[in-house]
Amino acid sequence: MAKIELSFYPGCSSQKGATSSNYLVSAQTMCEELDITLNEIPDWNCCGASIGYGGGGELPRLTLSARNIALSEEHNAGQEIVSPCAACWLNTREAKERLNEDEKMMQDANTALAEGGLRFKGEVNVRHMVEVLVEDIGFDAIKDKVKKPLEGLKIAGYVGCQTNRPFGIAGESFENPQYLDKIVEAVGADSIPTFEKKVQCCGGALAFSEPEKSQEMIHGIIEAAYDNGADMIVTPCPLCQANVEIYQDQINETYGTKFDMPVVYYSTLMSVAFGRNAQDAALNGHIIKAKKLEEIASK
Amino acid sequence: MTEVIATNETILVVGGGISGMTAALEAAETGKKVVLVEKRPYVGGRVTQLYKYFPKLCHPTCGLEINQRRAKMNPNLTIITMAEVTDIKGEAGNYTATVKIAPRYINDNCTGCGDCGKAVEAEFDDEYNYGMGKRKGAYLPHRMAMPQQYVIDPAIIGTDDAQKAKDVCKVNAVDLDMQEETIEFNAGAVVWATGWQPYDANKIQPYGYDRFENVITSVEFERLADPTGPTGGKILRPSDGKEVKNVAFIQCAGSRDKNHLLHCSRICCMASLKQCTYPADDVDISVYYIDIRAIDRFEDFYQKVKAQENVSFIKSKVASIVKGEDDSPVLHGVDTEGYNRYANQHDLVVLAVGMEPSVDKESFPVDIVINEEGFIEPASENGGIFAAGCSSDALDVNRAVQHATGAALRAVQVINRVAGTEG
Amino acid sequence: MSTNSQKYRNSFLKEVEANVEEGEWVKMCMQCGVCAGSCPLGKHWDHPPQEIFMMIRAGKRDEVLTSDSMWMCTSCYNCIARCPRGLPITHIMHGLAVYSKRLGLMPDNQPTAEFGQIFWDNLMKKGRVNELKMGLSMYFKDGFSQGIKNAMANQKLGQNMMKAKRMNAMEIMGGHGVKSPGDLAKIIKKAQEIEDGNIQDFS
Amino acid sequence: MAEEKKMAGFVCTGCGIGERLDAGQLETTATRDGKMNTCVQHEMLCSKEGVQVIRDTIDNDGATHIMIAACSRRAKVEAFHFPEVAMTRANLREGVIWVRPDTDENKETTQEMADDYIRMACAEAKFSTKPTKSGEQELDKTIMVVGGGITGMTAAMEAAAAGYPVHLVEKGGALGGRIAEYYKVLPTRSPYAAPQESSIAEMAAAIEADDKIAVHLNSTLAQTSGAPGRFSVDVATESGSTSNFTCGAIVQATGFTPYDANKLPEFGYDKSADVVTNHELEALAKAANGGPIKRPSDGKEITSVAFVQNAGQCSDEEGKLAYFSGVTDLVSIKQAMYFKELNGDCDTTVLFNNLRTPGAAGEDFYRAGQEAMVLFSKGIVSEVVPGDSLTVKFKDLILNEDTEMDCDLVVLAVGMEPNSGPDPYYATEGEGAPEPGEEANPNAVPEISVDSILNLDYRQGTDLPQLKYGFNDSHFICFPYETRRTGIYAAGPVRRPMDIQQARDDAAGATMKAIQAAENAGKGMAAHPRAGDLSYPSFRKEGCTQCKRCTVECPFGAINEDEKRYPLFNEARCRRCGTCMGACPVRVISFENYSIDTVGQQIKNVEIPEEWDEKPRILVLACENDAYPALDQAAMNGVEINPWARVIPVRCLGSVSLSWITDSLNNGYDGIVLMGCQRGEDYQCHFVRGSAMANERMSKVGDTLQTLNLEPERVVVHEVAITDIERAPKLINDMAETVEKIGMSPFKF
Repeated sequence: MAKIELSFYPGCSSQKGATSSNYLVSAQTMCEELDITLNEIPDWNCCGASIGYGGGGELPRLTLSARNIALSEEHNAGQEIVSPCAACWLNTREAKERLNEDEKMMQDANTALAEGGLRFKGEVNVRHMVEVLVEDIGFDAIKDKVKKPLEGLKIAGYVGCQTNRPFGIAGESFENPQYLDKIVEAVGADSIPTFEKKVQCCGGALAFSEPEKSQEMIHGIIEAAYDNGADMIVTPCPLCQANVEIYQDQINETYGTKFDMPVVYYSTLMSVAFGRNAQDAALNGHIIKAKKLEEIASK
Repeated sequence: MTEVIATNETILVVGGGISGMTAALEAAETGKKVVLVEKRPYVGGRVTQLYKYFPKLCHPTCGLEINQRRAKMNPNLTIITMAEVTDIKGEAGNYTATVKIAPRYINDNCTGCGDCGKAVEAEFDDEYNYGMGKRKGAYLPHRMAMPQQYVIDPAIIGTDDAQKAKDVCKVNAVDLDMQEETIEFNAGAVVWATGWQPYDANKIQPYGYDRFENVITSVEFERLADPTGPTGGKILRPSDGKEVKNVAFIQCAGSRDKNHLLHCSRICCMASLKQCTYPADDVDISVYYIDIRAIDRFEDFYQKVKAQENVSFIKSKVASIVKGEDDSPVLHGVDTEGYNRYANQHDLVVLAVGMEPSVDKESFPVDIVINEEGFIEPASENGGIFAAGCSSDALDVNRAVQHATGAALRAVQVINRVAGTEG
Repeated sequence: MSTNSQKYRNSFLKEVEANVEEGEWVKMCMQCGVCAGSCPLGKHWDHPPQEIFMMIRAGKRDEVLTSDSMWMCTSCYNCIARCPRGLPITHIMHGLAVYSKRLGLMPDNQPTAEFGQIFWDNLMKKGRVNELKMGLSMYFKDGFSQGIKNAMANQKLGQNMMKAKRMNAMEIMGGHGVKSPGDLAKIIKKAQEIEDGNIQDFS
Repeated sequence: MAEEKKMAGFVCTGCGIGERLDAGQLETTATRDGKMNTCVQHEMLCSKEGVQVIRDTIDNDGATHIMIAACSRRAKVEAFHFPEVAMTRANLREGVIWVRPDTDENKETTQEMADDYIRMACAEAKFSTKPTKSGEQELDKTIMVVGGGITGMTAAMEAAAAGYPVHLVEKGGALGGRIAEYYKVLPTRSPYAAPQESSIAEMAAAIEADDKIAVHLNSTLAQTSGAPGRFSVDVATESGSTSNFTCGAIVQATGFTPYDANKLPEFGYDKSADVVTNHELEALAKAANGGPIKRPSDGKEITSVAFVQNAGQCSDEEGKLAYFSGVTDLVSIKQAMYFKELNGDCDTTVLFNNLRTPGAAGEDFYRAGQEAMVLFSKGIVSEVVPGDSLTVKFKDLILNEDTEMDCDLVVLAVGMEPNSGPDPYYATEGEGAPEPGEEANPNAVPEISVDSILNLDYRQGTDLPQLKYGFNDSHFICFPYETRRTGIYAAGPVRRPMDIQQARDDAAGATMKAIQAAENAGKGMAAHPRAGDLSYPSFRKEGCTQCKRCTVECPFGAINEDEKRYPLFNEARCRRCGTCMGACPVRVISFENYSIDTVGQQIKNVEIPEEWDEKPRILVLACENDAYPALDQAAMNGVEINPWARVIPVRCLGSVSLSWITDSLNNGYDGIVLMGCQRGEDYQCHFVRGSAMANERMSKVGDTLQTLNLEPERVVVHEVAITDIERAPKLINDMAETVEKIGMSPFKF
């Protein structure tokens, strides 16, 4: 396998002590195993996420991402930008495309960036971590790396929104993307292709501002996972992971359910399947413990 | 070896559907020599797979019978089936066409008696019925197929089955050694009438054609309604064979959509209105539409269907389909006339799929002007090559025939110039 | 109130084109309603996107700009993925929301609008989001006593997160950030100025 | 001059015929009963060798009449192609062995069936002659085009480009028609984004420069007589002078008239000068001369326009057009774009219900309109209130509210009404026809009497028959140019509402048909659907009673009456359906290969067993276009048909002579089944009225049955479609059951 070197944009939530810090740990483990080198973009800033618009409008928001791209183009020249976070990837890629399409907007963004001595060229590719896995590594190569197949695990692949739309991964459909199922199969577990909520929105940032509305949707996602006999849910998105995992207590209170459904990252699965321990897979970072994974990891 | 006698006063018609047949027959009946090249093993094209025509609700095979009789009677017309034009060189009045002919493994001795079909055991998905139902490895594509000759599926060549077909044939019509051949001949003008194909419904992901058995396409629905179709004309659900009591039509499935076909396919509104008349009166029908494009006298038909008590119209592009109870599709969306949200369950959903021109810009055998939507433009740069029917635009049968008749004239003009009869 | 002279005229549409993100797409809607049907929070919209587009064309400026609907967008991008005319509906909704906020027409106490501002202010402080502070700001946005209530209600969640090391009480002291938040602020301030300067006056 | 008849029979034993039937006996039947001079068997008659046997018999032995007993006449047509002789076919495969079970107990009746079909085909051959040209034919390659608008101009240019001379007759003083009044036209090439200049002036110049095209301006047709290949046309000019020319075929492209908006008081057309029709807007735009379009009332520059779609169209209200005029939504988009071009900052709102902009061009142009900031609102307009500013009241269907808007100008998108002549069948089949049960009113005339356009001197009226709403469209989906006047083809909006591009394509199509009609008239060949047929109707003058039924019943108005009031067949107008033959009460009309005798003798030559044999005979007369192919397909499916049935294909049920029915009954047939195509509004009869005529005639069969003291259920008429593969055999089998119930005919001698 060819060594892959990428300009890495981890995003705020993956920082130490933040909601998806466990994602970063497992992603790094996974990359080690797959011989992917991640060169963090120096001094990166927040992408504005999906809610930044409410305070920042259009150009300031795009400029945030333009700054990250400019930094990457300057310091990690020649390397594609990769982010494990759906919102980070989407905002960065969107900014790149929007600014390239709109000359005036590009000029304005660069006028702003000039205040910090930066210049956006917008030539670099912006990719999601999963794209690298699917397009550059491939399912077969992932399969080959598996030391501890996750046999007997039934895992619902929850893709969510922003990893999937509007850009999508590797030509997959917006309505029925299958790459998570394929990863699940590659690591030796059973996928659930009939999981009908795989692209259902979890509420995203509105889980904070409109908790009832969002939790109604999250309830549906978890319920569908149970209905399909899932042992756990796997997702590629930090916000999806958090929203679907951490509100289960509150949802149980509201709906009288007894949800206790682990929600892990694909990188968690791969780290365990590649033979790494629970710590490297950051299994300790889950509120609802993925016990079956812990068992396999400890074998 | 297939022999074709053709000169630069011959008109080459590519495609033997209703447009190609029309162009070929109109020219031949005006005394011109015509060679018609058809990809399928039979002429007639897609209309042979339709149950009825709108707005008369008459049967396409009725006109097909007339056209086939015209073709059989006319010595000016040569038809080559299972053939594709791979190259065209030259200029108006002097073209050389290269035609690749696939082996039928059955020669002209065939009397259509059907013995080989009975002898062969292997079965295949029946393309005439869009894969619903099976046909034998030696088969007559459909009952009115012209030429009335069987075809042997290449997949059985080299098997015992093929030998059985050969052994049973009393008239020595089975030729298992038949090879693909490539021939060249001259033509003065070319009428391009390769028609259309139903837009690939698998690509319309929100509707789950690839995931839900009870979501079918409009062309498949024609076969279901046809007494000669796979269900004997009963409208049954693919999932469980139950009689359909509640059917939905989704308009613009793949049309008027930048994710699919940018153009309006013109025919789908009328086709769905027509299909509203297929089920019995006690079947509930919902038509989900953006605009009902009933042109000219078709308005009468629209009003007639609107007056049917079992039909309702919902101004809405359906957002998505999910699987409901009993494998019944549930349609989600918003009726935009007044903002009414719905989640409607139906026994069967019919996608009114769009018309995609069967004109492959990439592999087109000669340099002509093809527009963004894939239709051939009426450009003077095209020389002696003229589009007819749905190669030129999304057209209903009547308009396609009208257009093809005009295309025949343009070809005749070239031929007459060549023949020097214009002076 | 819109008068007859504004109804079904281009005045408001032109305003939207000039001042709203991706507003020039509004005229391209063909009222199929696929966006309205695709939105996960659809039932909570008083006016779904396609209807808002029609209202803009009908000149219903006040009704649109005082609406709560645009704030229902979760940025799921379903509408964009499905729109047959390729309208960037998510962005238009964001744009309309921000524009109504800019004009002060936004409904009071709109939670998502408030959260958006809190999020932005939070990220602008150090260039990266401080989740803890942001969460607290969100709890306390409606005053101290409501904040305590909210915090209590989410206490268990917070404890769980701390246990899982996905929330860090120390963040309150500072937390992550870019090296020079001032430089970033200068950049963004400039961007804001440019954006403000582009706004045309239609009042 | 009657040639010596030399009759040769051929019996194929292939496809199982030899196994299932006693071919030797068939041969004997052909020679002994069928009076064939020779008869041979062949194991595969359609093979090269088999065909050669027939060819040799014709070439070497001088056979003039041949009888081929093999498969259906619909099969192996190319192989059995012997135009130099009279040929008949006995259908032993689809007609006998495929519809009868292969069991010993059925062997006898199956053989009887086959023997009968041999006898029938021999009799038919004996009474047929090889069709030849009558000598009436003339080749006149000139095409007359009536109407000098875009459609007619296109037709003229297309015909000339194909090498055919043209007479172009225009009522007005200049070529160009309505388009000459238009500011711009719809785009004709992808990406269909903006209105474009029309090419009408260049076309007019090209026509004037073309020496193949003679233009007659200020001219109308005083009389058109003759037939394809020999039309004679008297042209009258405004000044009163007349001239005459001949032509081979005619294209009628007389266009349309905009709907009269005065009939729409709710939209204030009669009250405000600022409410205009879409046609008037063209003039306003043209008059603006590149500057802003101004208001008619006060000359103010227009800043806002509302387009009211479907004004007076798509309506079931009295006086409004029931149909949609095809192009009026596109036209409004085009005109809204005029304002964007000429009036700068002008608001344009299109109030529509269903926006009908079909096809690739339509959808492209709709998007282009939106790009140009034309506003579209799904709304139904109820009223336009005049005033300094016009108020348009409407229901916004999306916002679900009754609302209104103000604007400077309202454009009513009114529809197109065809410029047709009077419908020859207005009072009998058309819109003035009586309801079922009502007495026909022979004096009914169209409410709005219009001038004739063609002034045909035809027995059945002066102009093209109309389909609906005054349009001269064809009723056939597969055959859009099949009008009921051979050699005369309508094109453009007189045929169907359409836009310019469609009209131009339509002009090309109609011209193609006209050229074809002229060419084939010259060869004596029939037009569609019996294209190429050389047979033609002739009649025995001495037997004719001048009852005029043939001239009245001909669906194509082909038959005139001569000075002595005998029928004048006008062969080139005839479509060879035989309806005249079926109509003739004295049986004097016949075709060479299709006559009272060719069918009558088949009926007579069926062996009718004695009553006590308990073998009934059922005569089936099946339309060769639909019912007969349905039976063929039933045979392919192995559907059983009763062994008592004897099927005779007929050209059209309209050609069925009552004498065949009476003769059959007198000869002892036990039942008769007639199978024709659907009649009525959505008729599927390929000869338009044939099936309906037959039905009318057969309603009188009851009298005959009564006279003979026979049960009425012995004769039935059915509408059969080509898809009635199960039903058609069942109808025959039902008759067998009926006969079993009511007993055998007493008329067996």
